Amino acid sequence: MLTLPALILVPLAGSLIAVFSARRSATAPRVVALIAAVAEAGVAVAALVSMLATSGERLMWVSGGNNAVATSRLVADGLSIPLVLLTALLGIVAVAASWRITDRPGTHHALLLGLEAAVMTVFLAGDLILFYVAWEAVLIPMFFLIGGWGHENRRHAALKFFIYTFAGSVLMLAGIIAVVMTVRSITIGEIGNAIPASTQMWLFWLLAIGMLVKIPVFPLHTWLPDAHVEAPTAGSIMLAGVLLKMGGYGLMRIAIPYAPQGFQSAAPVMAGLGIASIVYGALMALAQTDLKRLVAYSSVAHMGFVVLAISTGTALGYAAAMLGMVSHGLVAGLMFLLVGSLYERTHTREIARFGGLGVTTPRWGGIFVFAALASLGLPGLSGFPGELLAVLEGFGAFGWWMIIVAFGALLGAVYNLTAVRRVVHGEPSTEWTHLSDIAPVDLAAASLLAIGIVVIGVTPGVVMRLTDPVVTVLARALGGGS
Amino acid sequence: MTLFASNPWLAVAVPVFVALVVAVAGKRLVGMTQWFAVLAPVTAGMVGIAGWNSTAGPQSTSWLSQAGTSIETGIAVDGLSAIMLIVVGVVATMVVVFSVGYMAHDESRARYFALLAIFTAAMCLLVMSTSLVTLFIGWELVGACSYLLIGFWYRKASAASAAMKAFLTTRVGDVGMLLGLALLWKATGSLDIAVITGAAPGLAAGTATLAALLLFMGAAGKSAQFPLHIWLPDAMEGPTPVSALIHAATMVAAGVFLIARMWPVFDASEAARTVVLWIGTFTAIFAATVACVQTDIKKVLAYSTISQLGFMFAALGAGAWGAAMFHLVTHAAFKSLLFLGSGSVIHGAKTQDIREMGGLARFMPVTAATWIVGAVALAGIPPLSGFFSKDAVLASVLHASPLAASVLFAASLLTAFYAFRVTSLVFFGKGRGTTVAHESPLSMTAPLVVLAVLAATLGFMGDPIMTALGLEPEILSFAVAGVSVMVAVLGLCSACALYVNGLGQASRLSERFSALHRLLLGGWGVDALVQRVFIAPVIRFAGALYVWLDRLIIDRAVEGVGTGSQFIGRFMANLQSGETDVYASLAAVGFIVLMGIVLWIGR
Amino acid sequence: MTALAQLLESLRPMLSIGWLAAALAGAGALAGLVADMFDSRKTGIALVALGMAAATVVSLAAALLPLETQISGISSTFAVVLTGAGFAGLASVVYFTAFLSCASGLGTVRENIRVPVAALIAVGAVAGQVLLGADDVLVLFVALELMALIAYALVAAAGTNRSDEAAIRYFVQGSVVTGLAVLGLAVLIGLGGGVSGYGELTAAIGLLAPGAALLGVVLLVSVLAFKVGAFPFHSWVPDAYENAPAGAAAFLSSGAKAAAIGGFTVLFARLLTVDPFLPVAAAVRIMAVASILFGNLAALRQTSVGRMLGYSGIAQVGYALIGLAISPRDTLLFASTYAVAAATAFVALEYFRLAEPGWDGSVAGLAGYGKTHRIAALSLTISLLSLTGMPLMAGFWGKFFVFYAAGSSGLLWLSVVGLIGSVISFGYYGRVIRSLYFDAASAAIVDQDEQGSSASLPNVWPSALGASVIVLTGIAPLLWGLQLVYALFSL
Amino acid sequence: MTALVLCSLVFGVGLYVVLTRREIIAILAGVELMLGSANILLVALASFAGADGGVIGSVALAVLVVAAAEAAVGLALVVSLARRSKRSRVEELLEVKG
Repeated sequence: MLTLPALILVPLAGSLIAVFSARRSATAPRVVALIAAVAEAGVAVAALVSMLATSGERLMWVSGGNNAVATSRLVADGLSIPLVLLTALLGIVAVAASWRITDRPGTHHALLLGLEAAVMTVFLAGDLILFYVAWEAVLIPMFFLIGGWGHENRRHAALKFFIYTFAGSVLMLAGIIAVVMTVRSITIGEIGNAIPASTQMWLFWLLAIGMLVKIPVFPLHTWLPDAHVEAPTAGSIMLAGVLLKMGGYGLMRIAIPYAPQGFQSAAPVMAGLGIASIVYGALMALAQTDLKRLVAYSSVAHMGFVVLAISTGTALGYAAAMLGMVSHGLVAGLMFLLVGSLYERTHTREIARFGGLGVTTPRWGGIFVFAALASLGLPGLSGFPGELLAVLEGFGAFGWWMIIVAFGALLGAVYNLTAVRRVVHGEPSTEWTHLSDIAPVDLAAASLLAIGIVVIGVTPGVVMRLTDPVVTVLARALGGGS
Repeated sequence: MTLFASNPWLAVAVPVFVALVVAVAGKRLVGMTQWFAVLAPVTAGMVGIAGWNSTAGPQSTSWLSQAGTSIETGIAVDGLSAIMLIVVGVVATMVVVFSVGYMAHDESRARYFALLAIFTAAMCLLVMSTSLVTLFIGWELVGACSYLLIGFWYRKASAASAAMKAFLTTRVGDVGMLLGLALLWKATGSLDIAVITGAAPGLAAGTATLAALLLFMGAAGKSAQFPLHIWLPDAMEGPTPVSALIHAATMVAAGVFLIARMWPVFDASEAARTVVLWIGTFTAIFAATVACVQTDIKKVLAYSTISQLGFMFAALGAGAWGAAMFHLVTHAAFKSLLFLGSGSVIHGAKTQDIREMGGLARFMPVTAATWIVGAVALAGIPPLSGFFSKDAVLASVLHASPLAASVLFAASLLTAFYAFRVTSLVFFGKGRGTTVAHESPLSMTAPLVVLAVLAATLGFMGDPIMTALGLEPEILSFAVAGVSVMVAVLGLCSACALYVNGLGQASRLSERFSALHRLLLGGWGVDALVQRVFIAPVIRFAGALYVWLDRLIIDRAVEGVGTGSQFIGRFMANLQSGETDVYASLAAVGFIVLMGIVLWIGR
Repeated sequence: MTALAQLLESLRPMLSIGWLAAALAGAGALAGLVADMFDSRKTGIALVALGMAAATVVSLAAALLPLETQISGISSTFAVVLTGAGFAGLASVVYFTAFLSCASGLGTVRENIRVPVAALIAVGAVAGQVLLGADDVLVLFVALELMALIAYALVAAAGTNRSDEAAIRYFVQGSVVTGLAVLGLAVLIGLGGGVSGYGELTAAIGLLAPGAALLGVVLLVSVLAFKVGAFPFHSWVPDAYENAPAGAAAFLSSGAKAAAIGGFTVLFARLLTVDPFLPVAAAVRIMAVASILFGNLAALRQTSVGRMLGYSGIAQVGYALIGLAISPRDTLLFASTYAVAAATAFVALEYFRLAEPGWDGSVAGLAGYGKTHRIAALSLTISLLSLTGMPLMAGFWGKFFVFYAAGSSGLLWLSVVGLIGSVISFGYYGRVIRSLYFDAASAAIVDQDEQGSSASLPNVWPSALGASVIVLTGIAPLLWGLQLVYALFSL
Repeated sequence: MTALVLCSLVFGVGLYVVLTRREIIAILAGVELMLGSANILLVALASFAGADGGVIGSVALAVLVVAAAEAAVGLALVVSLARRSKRSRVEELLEVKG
């Protein structure tokens, strides 16, 4: 299956070409990047098609070398493919969002594509070493994107982002070491010697902590608002859209399968963290005066639903987590695209300085309202199915704690609508009477995301059909199948 | 007809298509597409009529499934949904036609008609669904449409705030309903309505009560029952036809529909029914008192709607869901008539304040005549529709709880009073306004006439409705009817007596009881209380949490690890004093320490 | 005569595989010195560098040839293959760092002694090879001392007040340590019955009083700890790295240190395998933890890049010490990856020193070089990421295998300490990268840049070469299997 | 036994000098004393244990050579320091620290 290595190589090649094309002209890199991103999306669709066509549950590619133990392998199954498609889509959006970058465009787009390649590798990695390598490799381009193209406080934010998430993931590496030395295989899912239950108790947390930081859950989240606010628009889109998903993916792919008993004893705590994140993220979003910070905190709340869904350990819970992640990728991507597009024209993110943008920039306002409705989990849009399933399954697993979740869902509506109320509605502020509406490139990117949001919202079954085989297996392994 | 009977999904699909067309066609073509928009409610109505007696099975499909567990979505038309579809179809048709005139000068008309069509689709989805998931989707979507339509004139800060308030307040109920769904999912393993209602009698008492109450929470939010009613008066910031459609006839009645739909669950819990009965009863009398003093014509109608919905809930609580549905139908007719009438009045008089109106009957004869039909129907005076349905409600409540029934009689008195207070002030007496009113165009008056006919005659539809719902027809209870008519006439007469000569007497009265007046005017202070007890503290709490916990503790701790390490690092680096002799001895000391460690470990 | 024969015999492992490399290195150094006599300094340095390059290639070939028979995968336990040939890989790294160091041009060394310094580096590299191949405490001692004398000279070669001071202090401390070394030799050889080969000593130690044997061994361990710069024998490291000419520090911090680590590792693997010495291994672990914590924390607030790299070098040695008593092979692997990265970093600093005469050596002073000196800045960044242990860089594999070895031996906590140390380390490595790329150059520097742009720029290719090696060896194992890690760095 | 006493004495003197004297040159002398004492110890221990004289001889010789080389390098450094910055005492060497 050469599509799998192609998923990594296409953006990498684009990345190299983008660097060198910058010598030709300042606009060449973005064209290169767009072509690469679209080609990447094409490859991702090809992977999807070949997976559906062969009706196989997974695609696999093993790198050269005859020693099966030591080779790298790429695997794509129902957990990977939706996230791969999401990454490819957001890759295009991110390129569009950085269309008008003038500062070192070649390097910028190269880093963006490099980031895409690294994230793809995370989702496709078939062995633990490659997984970890890609997991960490993601940090490098992101660090440079935040630090090189970010806003006022980017220097601090870049370092904080790097060190904080690095701290989480080195503990994961310790966990991976513990796994490999026990099961004596680096191939993901190949568990020779079972890990003793007593080991699993701490091993699960060791593996999970890096993922929980990445997601992030309360109280490990404080790197996120800083990184999001300071990152350039494309960086924020990739950060919220795909990087956070690595955490949820890692939990389902690595932490839980390797330490199922550890997970079962940890599940209530993890669910508690998820629930706390839902409410806390929403409350924090409510308290923000900076629009981008608000969106950043809303990510904490949304990913809280994902953590809650994973904690149930059921098939529907896993599906809810996947839906939640795909949805959040689309919605947060759209939100950051909009906020970035606004910032580009106004050079401020202060909510109080806006108002009445529905009048001055009706298209932007309309899409923002749409995004806010999607973000608050309106049925018919992508956020709803994941949240619904999370609550349904969460109720089965954790009972009346879901009251708090419901309260969080309510708060979700509060902060989203407050934002609409203060930014889009009301009398237009005199400061922005001549503001131009959203740029065509951004509009096109936003439409792409909006279509995705509606499609997933109306027919979440399409995602779940992909995830069904692997989720069935994973949930059965936890005893939560059927 | 068979097309509609066998393809009920058209009721959803056609409005969605209409909405897309209207939206895509945009501002320039709205002159044409606004008429095209009528197609949406007409289809809904046709599906309802076609499905009245049809027994076509449900059309369901798997919405999502994983590892063999599947959540189905499906739609079907039965008696209950047919009634709702017809109500939605008829009222929405009238509202769309009315809006062509009413909104003629608004430049965002395309958005308006598109939203109306989407609303129709969502409402049809809500009433036709065979699964609680689909129902909930429709439920939330009508809420979203309501949000967007209340905030249609979003430049107005009050409209924007009202929209948000409406959405959030109903969302409080919705999250309760979501929990109800979760509970039922856990208890029955399905969200299919037929499965749940089938399993309802076998549910544990506690589960049934909790499930019923949680569903009622959703219903109370949508149907503006105390204490979740606070959004409805504010919702009058939206265009008046919207109020007629969404906030009088259809969406707010969805709560009643939900309980009727899930009746077996409520049937399984006596406790839940009692709660519904008393919340409904209290809401009926409470909202009626408030309606008596409002000066904004739409606010009066809003509180009136809350009160009438309270009547319906009381009937539900009393176990007579048929009566509740009957009242829902008649109420939809006469209340949408009154709302559209008020729209016509506002259109003509350019104000909403009834103190600035007066004597409008002379300038707006059609509006006045149809309004009076609506008011009489609302007051419950025979032979207009309100009399029959209210009689059914009162009879059933009397049967369940005489105390509640007596409260409802008092509410009926107040209903007649405020209905004719408004009628007197607006249409009779001397003109107090500044502008010269004029009658509205045909596209506005024609719907009024149609609705007036319905409001007058629907009372005789009681038996067919009951039959369609699969219930025994009600027999008119003369004792109840007698008392009911008596209190209605009493209310009517006192209102006319008090207001026929303008505001003089009434203002003297309100000065004498100024405290009470202020209390009533402010809706018994519920709004302020909610603001002070729930909303403001949450926002303050969020702000404090951000400053103290997020920034000062968590983030400071994170940064503290960094600065702390740097501090330690500085200290450690300062150990490098640069003294050569110290360095030299450090080598020897290091050896001694190492030797000590080795000996200590090896001891 | 028997003694001499014995001595030669003990040198045999080295001679058997490495004589050619050493001879080539020596020949290069000699040729360079001859050229220097004719005042052609550039040729002289080029000749020395050429000798280093040849030695690198030869020892790499020696390392790679028996590849097929000596690999073992990750899933089996990491076997120890400690023949003389096993060190050819690390020896090639030592030569490679010496090559980078000479190839940088040594522009920060006073011009008249540039070629002799290069020759010293070459001799140092040979001494490093001897250190690695040593199978005898006396050989170890002589090689260490030779390396030390060269190191003192290299530190002083900058010819500044500060470098004099650093060199003197290093020297005084080193002399005390030499005293310790001789004491250790006296105890072991004297009491052990006059044998000095590792094999014979191991046998003889069994006959010694345990206390005396421990004393001798701990003395030797202290000496080696000083040579590699582990806490608490570290005080010379920051002074020396900061004040030596950056080009010379490139070898001092990498090849010299890697060789010392190699010697240390061999000593442990050959000599300390018997039970009574288990406490020594435990003590080394404590030293490892202390070095990691001290080095990383003390580096956090350094303003000078060289000094920061010095402290970070202390921490890096800590990682090596983790593996020391557990898995010699992984320790050597780590030493190799560390050496390449450290050499690359200092070579890049050497470039900045020459290209930007106004640079004060501070982290903040690097601001804006990411734009003006793209290749050197990128090389420095890559080397720092490698030192952090980021994947895609060689340094990741070094740390990963050491930590894995610790974990497999039931010392996962030690790995966790090391990993946390790596996180802290980005606090200072990251600051350098931040300066390079995220900070705007100050006006003064921009001015100088404009002035200096006409002058010919120093060599940037050595740092680029080092960085390429780091990245290629960092990525290749992902494509062609993890055994390649060993193939590339040690055998 | 006498050799051990002698060795300890010389070593003690050397250590004392290194730790107390402030002139760099004197410290160097102290270090040389320590090295010498270690050499004495080597020879003494060897004879005590009845070791092979050949190896001991070559070891002692090697140590002497190393000590000589070290003294040469040390003196060179001291001279260089004195020439360049006119410093000869340890308390003058406090520029590099932290």
